[in-house]
Amino acid sequence: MSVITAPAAAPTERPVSRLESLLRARELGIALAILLVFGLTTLNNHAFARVASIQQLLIGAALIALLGVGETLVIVTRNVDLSVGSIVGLSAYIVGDLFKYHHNMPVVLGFVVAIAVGAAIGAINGFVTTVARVPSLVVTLAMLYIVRGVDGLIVNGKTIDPGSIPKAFTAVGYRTLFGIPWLAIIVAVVVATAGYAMRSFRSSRDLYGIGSNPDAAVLAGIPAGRRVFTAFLISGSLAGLAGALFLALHAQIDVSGGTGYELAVVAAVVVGGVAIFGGSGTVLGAALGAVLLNTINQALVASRISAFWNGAIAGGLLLVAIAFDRWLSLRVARSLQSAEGAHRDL
Amino acid sequence: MTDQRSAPPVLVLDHATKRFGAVRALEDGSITLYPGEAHALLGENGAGKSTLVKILAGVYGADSGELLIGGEPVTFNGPGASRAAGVSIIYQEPTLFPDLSVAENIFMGRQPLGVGRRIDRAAMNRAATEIFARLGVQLDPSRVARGLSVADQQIVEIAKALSFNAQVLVMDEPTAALTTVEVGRLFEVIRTLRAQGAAVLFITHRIEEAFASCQRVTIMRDGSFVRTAPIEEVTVEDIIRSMVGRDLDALFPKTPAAPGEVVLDVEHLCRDGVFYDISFQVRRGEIVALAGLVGAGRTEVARAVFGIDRRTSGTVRVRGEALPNGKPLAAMNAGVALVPEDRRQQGLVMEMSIDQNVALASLRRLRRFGLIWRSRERELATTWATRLQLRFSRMGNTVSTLSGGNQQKVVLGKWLARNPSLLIIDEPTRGIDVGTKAEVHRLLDSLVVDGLAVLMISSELLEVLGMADRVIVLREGRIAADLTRAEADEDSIMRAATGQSPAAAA
Amino acid sequence: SSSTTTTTTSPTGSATATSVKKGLTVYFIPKDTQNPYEVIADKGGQRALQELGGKVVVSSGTQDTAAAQIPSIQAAIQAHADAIVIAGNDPSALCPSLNQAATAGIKIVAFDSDISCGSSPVHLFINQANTEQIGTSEVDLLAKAIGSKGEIAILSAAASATNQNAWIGYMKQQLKKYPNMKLVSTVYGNDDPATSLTVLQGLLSAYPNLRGIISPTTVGISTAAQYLDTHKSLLSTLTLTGLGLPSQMKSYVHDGTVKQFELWNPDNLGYLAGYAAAGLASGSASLKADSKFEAGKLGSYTVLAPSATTGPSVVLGPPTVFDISNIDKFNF
Amino acid sequence: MTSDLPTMTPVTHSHSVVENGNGAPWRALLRWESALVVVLIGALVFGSSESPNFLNPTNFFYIGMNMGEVAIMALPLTLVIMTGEIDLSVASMLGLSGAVMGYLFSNGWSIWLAMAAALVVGVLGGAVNGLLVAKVGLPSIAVTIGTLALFRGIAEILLAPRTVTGFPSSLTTIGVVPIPGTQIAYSAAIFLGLAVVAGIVLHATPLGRALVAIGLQPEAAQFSGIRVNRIKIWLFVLSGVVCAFAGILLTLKNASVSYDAGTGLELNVVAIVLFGGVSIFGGRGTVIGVVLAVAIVGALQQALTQMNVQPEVQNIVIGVLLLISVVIPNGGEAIRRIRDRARRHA
Ligand SMILES: Nc1ncnc2c1ncn2[C@@H]1O[C@H](COP(=O)(O)OP(=O)(O)OP(=O)(O)O)[C@@H](O)[C@H]1O
Ligand SMILES: Nc1ncnc2c1ncn2[C@@H]1O[C@H](COP(=O)(O)OP(=O)(O)OP(=O)(O)O)[C@@H](O)[C@H]1O
Ligand SMILES: [Mg+2]
Ligand SMILES: [Mg+2]
Repeated sequence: MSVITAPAAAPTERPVSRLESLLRARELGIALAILLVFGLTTLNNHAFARVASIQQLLIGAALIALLGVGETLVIVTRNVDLSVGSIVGLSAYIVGDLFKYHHNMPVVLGFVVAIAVGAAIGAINGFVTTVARVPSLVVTLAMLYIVRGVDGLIVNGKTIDPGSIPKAFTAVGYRTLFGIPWLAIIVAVVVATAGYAMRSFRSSRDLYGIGSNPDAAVLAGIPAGRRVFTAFLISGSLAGLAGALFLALHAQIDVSGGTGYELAVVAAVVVGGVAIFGGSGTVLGAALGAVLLNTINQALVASRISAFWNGAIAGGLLLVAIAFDRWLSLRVARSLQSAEGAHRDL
Repeated sequence: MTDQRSAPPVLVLDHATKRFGAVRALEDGSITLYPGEAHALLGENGAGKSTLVKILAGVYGADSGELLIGGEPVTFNGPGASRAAGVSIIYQEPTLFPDLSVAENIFMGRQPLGVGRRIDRAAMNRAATEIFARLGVQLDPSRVARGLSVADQQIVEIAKALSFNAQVLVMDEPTAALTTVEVGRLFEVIRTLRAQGAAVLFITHRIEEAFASCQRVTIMRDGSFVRTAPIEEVTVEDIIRSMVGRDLDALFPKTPAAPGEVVLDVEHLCRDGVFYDISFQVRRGEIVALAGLVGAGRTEVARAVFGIDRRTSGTVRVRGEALPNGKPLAAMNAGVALVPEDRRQQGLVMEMSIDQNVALASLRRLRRFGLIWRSRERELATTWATRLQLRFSRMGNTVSTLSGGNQQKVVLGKWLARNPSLLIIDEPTRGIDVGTKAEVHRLLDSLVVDGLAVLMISSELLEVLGMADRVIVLREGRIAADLTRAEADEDSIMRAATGQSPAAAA
Repeated sequence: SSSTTTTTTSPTGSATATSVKKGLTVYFIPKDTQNPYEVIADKGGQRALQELGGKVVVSSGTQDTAAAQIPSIQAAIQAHADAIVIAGNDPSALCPSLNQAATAGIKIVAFDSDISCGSSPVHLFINQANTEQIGTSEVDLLAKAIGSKGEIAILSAAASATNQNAWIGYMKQQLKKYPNMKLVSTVYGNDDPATSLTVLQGLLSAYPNLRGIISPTTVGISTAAQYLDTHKSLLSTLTLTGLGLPSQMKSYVHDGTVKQFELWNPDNLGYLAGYAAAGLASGSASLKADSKFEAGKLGSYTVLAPSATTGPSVVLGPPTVFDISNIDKFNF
Repeated sequence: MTSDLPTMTPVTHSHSVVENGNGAPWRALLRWESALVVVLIGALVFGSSESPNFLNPTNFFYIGMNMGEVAIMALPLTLVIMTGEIDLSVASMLGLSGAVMGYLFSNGWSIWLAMAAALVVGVLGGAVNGLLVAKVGLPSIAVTIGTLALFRGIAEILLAPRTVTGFPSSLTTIGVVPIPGTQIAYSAAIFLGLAVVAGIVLHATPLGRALVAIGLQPEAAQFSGIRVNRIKIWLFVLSGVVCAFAGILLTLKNASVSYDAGTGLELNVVAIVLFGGVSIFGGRGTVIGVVLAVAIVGALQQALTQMNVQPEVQNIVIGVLLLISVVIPNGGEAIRRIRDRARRHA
């Protein structure tokens, strides 16, 4: 034979230690960062650790975390959904408007309508992206303009007042169960369900495959179009749900609902360790990313830092968080490689 | 077809054609596969082999022609349909998901399910381990595919194809990146599959592999079927003549070297964790080969010399001038050219046109008044396309439309256009047909005669022995031997590479 | 379009409504087209011009930025409008464009949020209420509710909002009269419910002993009210007041979450601005101090002399304090 | 293959190379830029038919004046996107530059020094982006979402809640008057000048070719001796300094500055670049396309405002145009694919 032969050594795989696999879970880094911010702020201001404050941390992060779930599904497939903020605004207003004129409408119907509105827009996003095979960033940026425009035409300067919205609906925004806000429970259920599904089902693993190597996904017979469409559909639906929760939480809605959420969600997802170019990341990470960013925001106010410093510090911390995560994953990658190297040198 | 078999053919492709715009990739694609046979498909680069494979795979629909499976005419509307019909494919280019685990790569879309239709990871990893055991390799099924060596990637591809238990298994150059032992094991697996009644279509540029593993051989030229014959009835020379349409001269046209002054002088080069204390020289008019096992660090030495990777210590001098650390541009300006190992990732910008790729390393030279002139770019590219006998339809087409061998020629042209004094060439003929291979060797030889210094990295021992004036053997990142052409033979290189004999390491 | 109508002056010295030209075109340029408060004001303006036989064109952008208002000013110039009524998103950034409008003969009126352009273009500011009065009355309202002592905070709109900052300035001045009340923090919710909620929650974490919050912006006060409404335990220690729309605050006043807050009638504000613009365009009103003009159902108004911070201005009237006794009487 | 051997001696007979004339000239008509020209003509015809003042020269001055800063920021962003990166901090850098200029000017610095300092801040801010992307290896979308918050935050610290005015009128007038004897706004002239430079650099110099190569395949670019990281760093610096320059222009045009000048413009700038046919994945696009996109958006906005069309509708129009801009070039391909599939099914 003309090819240089390797000695027929039978190297044994070094088992990956539990600590290592724990470290490899990027969620841990974010969880640590949350605890760090929380701890430092509490040292500064003991009130930060009160039950009420913690409830506020959860409520404040809930909507972005919820949107982060859908965004993760989309980003994992190497796409992005910038229309989520506008969907929140539109669906919240439509539901509010319905309640205004049909005050006795069942609360559940409010949620159904919101989700339907979101699903419809998500379907358009998914359809255009997959059928015309165009970059989703452009499609959803265009949708952002269009949906905001439509929202503006519908709202036309009006505000839905708190009095128009049934108490049974707003209760979802503030009630607690054993001290845990309903809002946080709803989002936690969505995160847990999505997290479980993303690990355990073939169709959701397809999403990772599509984002990891789109060409290979086609060759592997994955119905890439259908999967990406579904990801957008879910992202839109969750954004619709978030719209209903927005209305429940704030008990009022005008044209500004959800403005700027798109970048906040992408920031949370990226901080949460979801690779912006697809293929890897978890919904839990994204949700934790949202909690981290919200904790930072509230910690700044709670630390009695002048309001004018909030933006700069939040931006700086976001950069630090991204860099820290990168450093951590590099370290893990290196430890992985040296383990590998050891076995190759045998 | 001379075969008299009792069983009917499992797959027949008859007079398939495929055009891409004006490119006729396949003129007459015809092949017949019987159960229980291994069938070699041979042909030059660009002969249309991969196109034929992709028609079998359902990736492309044929423009005309007929495909029969089990005697029934079929049309595939996608890769899934082909697979459902019992055809399993190993593509020429790796199709792995870098972010997913090795096991998941193998079972993507068909992961074993447990309770509640959820994926049973343990079962999946077990199944993957079983396949690896059949192939006789050790690979952690739960590690991510990112960072796997080319060889390991190829192993995963093979494992994936095997996992289908298909009745037709098509392998497009599966051995290009494998070691002999791995190739041997693959042949054993093919034998087992045949015994189970599967048909295997095997594409390779190493003709001896066809003889080692196949019963019949089909030869293609210029997109057309040439002939099918039982392997016993043909010789290597027959095959080459059918492929190339003429006789080939001596395989390794080596002109005795007359080494001149030192061009490359590497001293105590070190990159922590990769290689240590590497010192050697390459002179004008000689070819120095870096040999060693896969993973010995040859590519890394080349990368560090060229400045892609930073070195930890040591010096690199080209014609007496020390090269700065980690600056490829400085190396290029000093007259160094690097034809990298992975042409699709590193050698070429796949979505750029042929002429722009040829010109990419020479843009500063093409400048007039600070601007690039398209006409000069075309001229340069045309010159080199002619000299390297490139097969293409239009200069403005992207290089991704070229066959593998022709892509390699574009990389060569891109670097030779700079008129370098030192050419570092990593795996010069990987995936290249015999005809082109001989041409590349001849080209290298003539360049060296004209005074070029060449540092060649090759995993093909025959190539090393045939072409090199000196052979430096690396083992685990250190120089294990520095052999002259006279000293170098299969035995001495292998001993040094594997560290079996202390004498060889001296 | 210079005025050819000679103004007949009534015995009181003010121009009569009959002296206003018919067929005037007035561009109303609100901060953005969706600001609920200004949508009401624009309607008032439309009514005024209807009464006067002219028409109103409402034009602005979707974002409350100066850049989004400039094309509307340009459109007014191109359409040869007679007057512009503008709520400035920025005190100065609009001046160059408004100057061009003034040069083209268009009269300029500012309302809600004033512009400050130095000597040109000259314009009339319709002040919803005396700026100082708003600042001081807010503090007084809160002081009465919390017994003039304890920590208080302000939840404002954007840090760059001119009117908010002017009011906050007077609030700080007025607080000097209450030595036991301490302003511990001013936070900015950017008139966005979500941001307002976040900074409010941070505020409550940072200052557990907070006794009062002033939110001189409709979005801020309703967000805070909703939070208090859903966290009733806070009500025993915390009082909320500020500027709010009665329609938004009605339910909170009824259930006791908010006792008192202030505002003026935005519809009247737009109505007055419409009359002022039409008057200026017809020459029946002027920028001279102490000159008077009629504003339909609102009666007669007197132009105030320029002060150090504002040019010629007219004050709509004192703000209305809303509480359980009167909240149901208002429909804006 | 023929048997004559390749040698080092130059071969002049280039006729053996098959060059078949498939490059039908009508293909050029299908290019995205050609479509943009058609849309531009359509916009102008539409504008003049709906509004008698539209073809008034003053209007062209207005369009130039209104689009100036966004258009100028679009140019470096085009180059950044060509390399496959993105800079979302452009509008914040514009705001920060204005804030620095205003802060220093109000503290007694000469206007020229204050403007120079603003440019220096642009260089520094761009360098922060560039180093984090190229040296630390963080994804640019994440980094620049971070600096979006950071730069705006610093501007807030410097200036909020003040508005600085009183800039010398000799300078501020250039923002609001045309170049004498013409109806061309200064900022429009600057934009066109910069566009010519950017076009030549991108399409006809080694550097431009390098940008394309980086955008298509960074590793291959590196192996060709292109200094990928260095080029990226300098591109971000360029983006920073040009945006700072736009910030100066905006400050002069407004004759005032507050910390939130230009908030939210980043998505407008991105939308224009994408509408101009630049691929978000890098490697594809032209400066001409971006110039045309600026002209179309400017003309349409002006026409719609003059017709007193609600601004919400304008948003919808921009969104729809953006969608069309990606769907049309891919539409033919999509139809071909669908037909192909139907044929294979048949
Ligand atoms: N997508 C495509 N577009 C245009 N031309 C193509 C395309 N795919 C293949 N070709 C052309 O078709 C011909 C056959 O290519 P193919 O890849 O089948 O060759 P091959 O026999 O597999 O060569 P190799 O041994 O180098 O892999 C080549 O000339 C190639 O340039
Ligand atoms: N520890 C490792 N983990 C992952 N990949 C590795 C490791 N070591 C080497 N590789 C990969 O294996 C391939 C070959 O390794 P290397 O370049 O060091 O050796 P080489 O002697 O040049 O081998 P060859 O050129 O035959 O592949 C490279 O692509 C390299 O990235
Ligand atoms: Mg091939
Ligand atoms: Mg190698």
